Amino acid sequence: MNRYARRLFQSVFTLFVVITITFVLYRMMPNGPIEAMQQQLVSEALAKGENPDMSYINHMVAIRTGIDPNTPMHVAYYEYMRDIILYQDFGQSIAFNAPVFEVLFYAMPWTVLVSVYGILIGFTTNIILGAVMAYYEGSIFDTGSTIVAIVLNSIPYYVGAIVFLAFLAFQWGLFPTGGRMYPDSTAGFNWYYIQGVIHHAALPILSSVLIGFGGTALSMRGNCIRVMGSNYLRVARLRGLSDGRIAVRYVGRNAILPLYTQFMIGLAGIFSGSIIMEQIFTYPGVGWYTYDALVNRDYPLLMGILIFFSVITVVGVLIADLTYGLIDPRANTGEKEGY
Amino acid sequence: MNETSIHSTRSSTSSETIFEVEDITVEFGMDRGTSRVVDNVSMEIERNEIIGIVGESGSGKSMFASTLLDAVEEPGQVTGTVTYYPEDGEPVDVLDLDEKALRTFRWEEVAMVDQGAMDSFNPTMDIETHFKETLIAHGSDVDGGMEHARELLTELYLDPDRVLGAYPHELSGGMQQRTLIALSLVLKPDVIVMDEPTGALDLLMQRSITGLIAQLHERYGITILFITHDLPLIADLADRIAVMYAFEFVELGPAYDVLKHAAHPYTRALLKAVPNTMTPLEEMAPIEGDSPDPVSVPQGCSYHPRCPLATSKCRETDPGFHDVDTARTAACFHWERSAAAVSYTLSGPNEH
Amino acid sequence: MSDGDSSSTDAGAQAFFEQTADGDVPDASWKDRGYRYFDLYLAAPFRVAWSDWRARIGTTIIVFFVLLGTVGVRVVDPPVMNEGELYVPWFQTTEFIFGTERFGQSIGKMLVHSTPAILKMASAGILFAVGLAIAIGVVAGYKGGTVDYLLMTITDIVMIIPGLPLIVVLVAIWQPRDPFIVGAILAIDSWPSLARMLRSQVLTVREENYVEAARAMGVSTRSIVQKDITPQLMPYIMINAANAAKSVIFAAVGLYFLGFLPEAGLNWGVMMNQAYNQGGALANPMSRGHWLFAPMLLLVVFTMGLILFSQGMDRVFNTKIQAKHAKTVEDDDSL
Amino acid sequence: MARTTDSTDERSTDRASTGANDSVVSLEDVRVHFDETGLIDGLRGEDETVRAVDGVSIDIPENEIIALVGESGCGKTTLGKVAVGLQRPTSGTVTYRGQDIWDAKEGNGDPAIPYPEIREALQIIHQDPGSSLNPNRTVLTSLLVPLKLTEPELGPNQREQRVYQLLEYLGMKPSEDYAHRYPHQLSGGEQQRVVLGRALLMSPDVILADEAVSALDVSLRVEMMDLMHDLQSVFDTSFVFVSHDFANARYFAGTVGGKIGVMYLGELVEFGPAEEVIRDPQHPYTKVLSWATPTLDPDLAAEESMDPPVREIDIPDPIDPPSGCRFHTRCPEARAVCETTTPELVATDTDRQTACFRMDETHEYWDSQPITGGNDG
Repeated sequence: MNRYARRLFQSVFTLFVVITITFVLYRMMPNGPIEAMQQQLVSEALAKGENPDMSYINHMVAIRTGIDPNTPMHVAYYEYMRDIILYQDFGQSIAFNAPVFEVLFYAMPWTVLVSVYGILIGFTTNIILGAVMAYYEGSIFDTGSTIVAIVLNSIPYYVGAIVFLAFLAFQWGLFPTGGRMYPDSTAGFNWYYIQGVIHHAALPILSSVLIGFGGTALSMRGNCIRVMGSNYLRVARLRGLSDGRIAVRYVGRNAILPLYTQFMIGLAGIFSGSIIMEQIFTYPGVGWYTYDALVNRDYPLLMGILIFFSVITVVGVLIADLTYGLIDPRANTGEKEGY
Repeated sequence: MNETSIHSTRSSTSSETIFEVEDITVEFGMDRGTSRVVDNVSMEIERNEIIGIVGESGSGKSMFASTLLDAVEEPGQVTGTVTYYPEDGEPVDVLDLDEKALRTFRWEEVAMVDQGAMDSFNPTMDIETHFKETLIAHGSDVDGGMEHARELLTELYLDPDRVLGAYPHELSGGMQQRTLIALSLVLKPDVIVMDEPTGALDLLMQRSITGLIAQLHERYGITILFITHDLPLIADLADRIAVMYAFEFVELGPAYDVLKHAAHPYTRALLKAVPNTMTPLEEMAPIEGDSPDPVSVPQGCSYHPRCPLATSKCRETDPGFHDVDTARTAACFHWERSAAAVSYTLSGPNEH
Repeated sequence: MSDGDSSSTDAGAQAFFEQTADGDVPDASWKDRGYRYFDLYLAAPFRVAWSDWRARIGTTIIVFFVLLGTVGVRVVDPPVMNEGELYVPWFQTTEFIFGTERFGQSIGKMLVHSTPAILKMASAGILFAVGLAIAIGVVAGYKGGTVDYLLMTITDIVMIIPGLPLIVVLVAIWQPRDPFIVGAILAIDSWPSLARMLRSQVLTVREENYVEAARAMGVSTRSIVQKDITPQLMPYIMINAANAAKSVIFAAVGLYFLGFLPEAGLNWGVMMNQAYNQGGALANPMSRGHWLFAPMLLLVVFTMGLILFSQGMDRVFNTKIQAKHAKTVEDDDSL
Repeated sequence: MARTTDSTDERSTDRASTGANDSVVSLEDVRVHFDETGLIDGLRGEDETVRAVDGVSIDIPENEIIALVGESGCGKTTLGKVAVGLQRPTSGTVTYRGQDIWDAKEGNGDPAIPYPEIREALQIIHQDPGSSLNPNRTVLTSLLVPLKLTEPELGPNQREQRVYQLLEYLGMKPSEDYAHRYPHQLSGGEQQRVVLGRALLMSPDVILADEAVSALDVSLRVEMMDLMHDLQSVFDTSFVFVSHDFANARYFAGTVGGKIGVMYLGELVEFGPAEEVIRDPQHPYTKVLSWATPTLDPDLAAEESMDPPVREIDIPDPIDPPSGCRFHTRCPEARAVCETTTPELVATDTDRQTACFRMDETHEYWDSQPITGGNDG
């Protein structure tokens, strides 16, 4: 119970810190967004030959950003926290002229779709590959796979994405070059729509699979070899257990366990990666909005995205932590390294 | 050469052989040469005896034990024959068993408890599942088997409910060791091979476990092969003692005789060098010299560089076994003179 | 520690050495001694690392890129417009092995002159991430208690905060152009895992018997940290330095490629960005793709070098920490 | 309640010593409690304090050998580390030739003996020789460390000479070859010799030998202990020899007329000359340890019972040690009074002390009800 309470507390605290960081970056940084806008307005006024009127400028800033620079910092901080926590109010997106929460909320399922499938497929293939490599340890297959894994591990996912997009989409036209569904499809439970979704998501998912590909397989291989050399495996064989049981209940479980938390953290990595990925594939998920927000200096949206990704990561790590105790009996005794 | 076979050491006609080991050699290929960790060893193990195998670490005793279950791991190469004589039925050539037969043979006929008890259980599985999966794997009656397991645990001074429901890491070393002994007995095997089963434990726990082993031996009539570097540990446990030096046996015989009137100079030196509570302190002395390397065992008698009795004959010829009496044999040309050359006392004159 | 206050029992030791100090053993020369230290601290670890093919290839690749970024830029002229035909494909002519881009500039030359920025970012990232990790990890591990708790809480939080979005936010606010600063910002999420690792290593090593023995002998804490603890941490630091460099380069190229980072001078990411935005390389992979693929190829080779290096080091030091002295140790596992 | 030594007159009876005043190191009512309570445990009011050592007083005289014996977790190693100043006691004092070690370290008052000198005088040898040597250093560099500290005026070549001489004395020939080896290139016995040599180069007054021979093969132990004895006579060193093995303790302490102290759950339960403690154990726990030590002689072994003379095989949790006499949960002789009252360590002979009511023929113990049961794990 201790562990759970501690982890829960830590997660909440982390989110609190993240929100605070966004506030600090947003409001208090020298040359931060607010100050930059103020300066811009001042120079605009000066350029027009007018005497800059600070109260007018602050008013303008307040209109554009929803933030009144005259509010004392601690009050502003309190209001910022309150709005986010109580009302899920991340402010108003400047570029889209809509509440940030709404923009992100509608984009979220697409990002989740791509990321979750990406990591599920990636992890499964990696683990199987790693286990097979370990089984044939020292063979040509093992050496070959090791080299392939290292090469794949060296390819940044966006490089993979670019190559896929260039050839599979642009050159050969096997996949769409952007978007997330057929433009002429109607949303709903119909095959054409679903087909479109799958067709559009295929390349982003394939590229997500590349994130951390190879590395996991090598870890799995190492873990398997370690377990296979353990004394309890020798005893299990002496006890006459079937190969199947040894493979699943002994090697499999004990080798996958250490990768479990890595999986959850990997999930967070894939979500983050969607910033670049969705941009390349023009796939309008949460990550895709990042670039627009950046170009348009849409700070409320940018901060919202950071908070959004943090929530996902924190929840992922928390789930990993809490469920780890269920699958590894040793986790509950003594404070082990969570990750 | 008055060489005789070690086979002639059967102490009485009434006993019958359960294991017959002939010319077993275990080799490992290494970069700097072939490492022969068991060197052409033969012996017979009798039904229902406790035989202690004593030797320094790295003398090949664990490897020898593994051959009885054909459990020498790659890249070890085993040659020779190991024949197992079941209570009823045809003799079994252990090294020739196919995978399926070997799977049945292990644990049903011969079980093994080795030194790494702390690492003998799957860390992510509770103890009960270990027992159950073993029973299921051998097609035994699970309910009856678990009942037997509970009895065994109770006899080993463990609380069955607590132990069965626990995960390995929740048990202390001594508890894991005892649980492993219970697990090895759950299929009622005829033979148990115990390789340093008390190695990492406290003295009190060691001694308690050897006591428990003796009790289990009596109750279930199991043949026990007890392997250790700690000679005193088996002094009152074993019926017979085999002493191993440099990858082969140098002396074999009834425990009492081997301890009281050791024939091989190495056994005598070992008895002198082992710290214990009864030997007069001034009688204890270390063995001079170092144990040989498995890649380059000395020519002739492997003990000759350290032996006070060594002659040119010892340096050139492997002594082979010499009968000391009907039940005992020693691999030494000069065993008759060993008592005079290496003296030892097991307990002080003013004892009890 | 003067002779005067030595306790009476020192006499025994003195007597011992006087009694045995008769034989004249030839003096080991300073040269010998120097060689021995060189052997211990530089040659032996290097020899060990060199024994692994991964580390060998990785080191070669890294050295190649370092030379490319330092010597290469002096040897190879900067690219100029119209030095060749437009869009010469790669591997077609000997003059333009990597082809040319839309203004006829040599992509090969562009690649060479893109490398220094990458190296600067990578080294800044390493310096920042590893420096911070060492400071936090070692202090937390050695001090323990509340300091440890606080530092590790911070580390955990930073570890959980998603790196890329945070980097994007920071970049958006600061608009950094100096490659060193970019490198440092991009490494902002690379230090926590190393800090944690170093902390647990310090905790382990601190409890090692030989460290306790050194404390018992009254060896100073500084000397213990320097001679007993740090050598054990070096492999971790080196492995993580390579990993930090890898993630910084990954992020930098990706962000420059998509235009998240303000353009400042040439680097692989900027080249990709130009190829993508101005050259339409993505839509015409056969005719113009080389402009985009050439920097990608270098990126992949360089990261592969870093990964091979870190994996090689990992293998060498984790599995054979014992076999420090490669020359005299038999190769007992030929894996 | 744990045994306390609040009055000074009690101390005279319950401290384990030869009675002489020439002790190098003195421990006075030393307690070491490890606080394993986590933050949340603390909030929930759970106390997880391990009482590793609980109220032990002991004197280590010049040139003496004291063996501390007991099961794992009985606090013998912790007590040893307190004695050589590597573990700070939670309460109680440790003095080196009259100077409080921890006062000297922290510069409290004006230490009569400076801390570096104390530090030099107290050394340690660990159980596992493999981890006692820095794997990155050769034998030579490891052995130069103490020489640089103790003999700063020596030139580098002279120091090396000394290392070679020492290695030769330790039986590691050719010494120049051994000097340039790394720890993993040595056998366990050789590693332990280097460790012993390193400790001796400090010319210490007390060496804590923590299970120093337990990791070695049985047949090598006597040799190692003989070497330690030889060096003791050369260097005039006292040894605190920590072991779980009665036979080793007997050989190490007994051959040179040393003492054995038996520890149980943080307390010293018996103390006396090695041979006497072995031959005639007084405390029931010592008798148990004596039983547990296998006898080599089959004639004597045959007389012994195979059943352990304890009511419980497993040692109780040191976090929550039993009340009264801590051994009462396992003691075959335990009676009702043992559950509530703690026996003091009292002199039973000229130089022997035992903490058991059975030593006192008039104690209420004899009228108390015997405790039975247990032995169920």
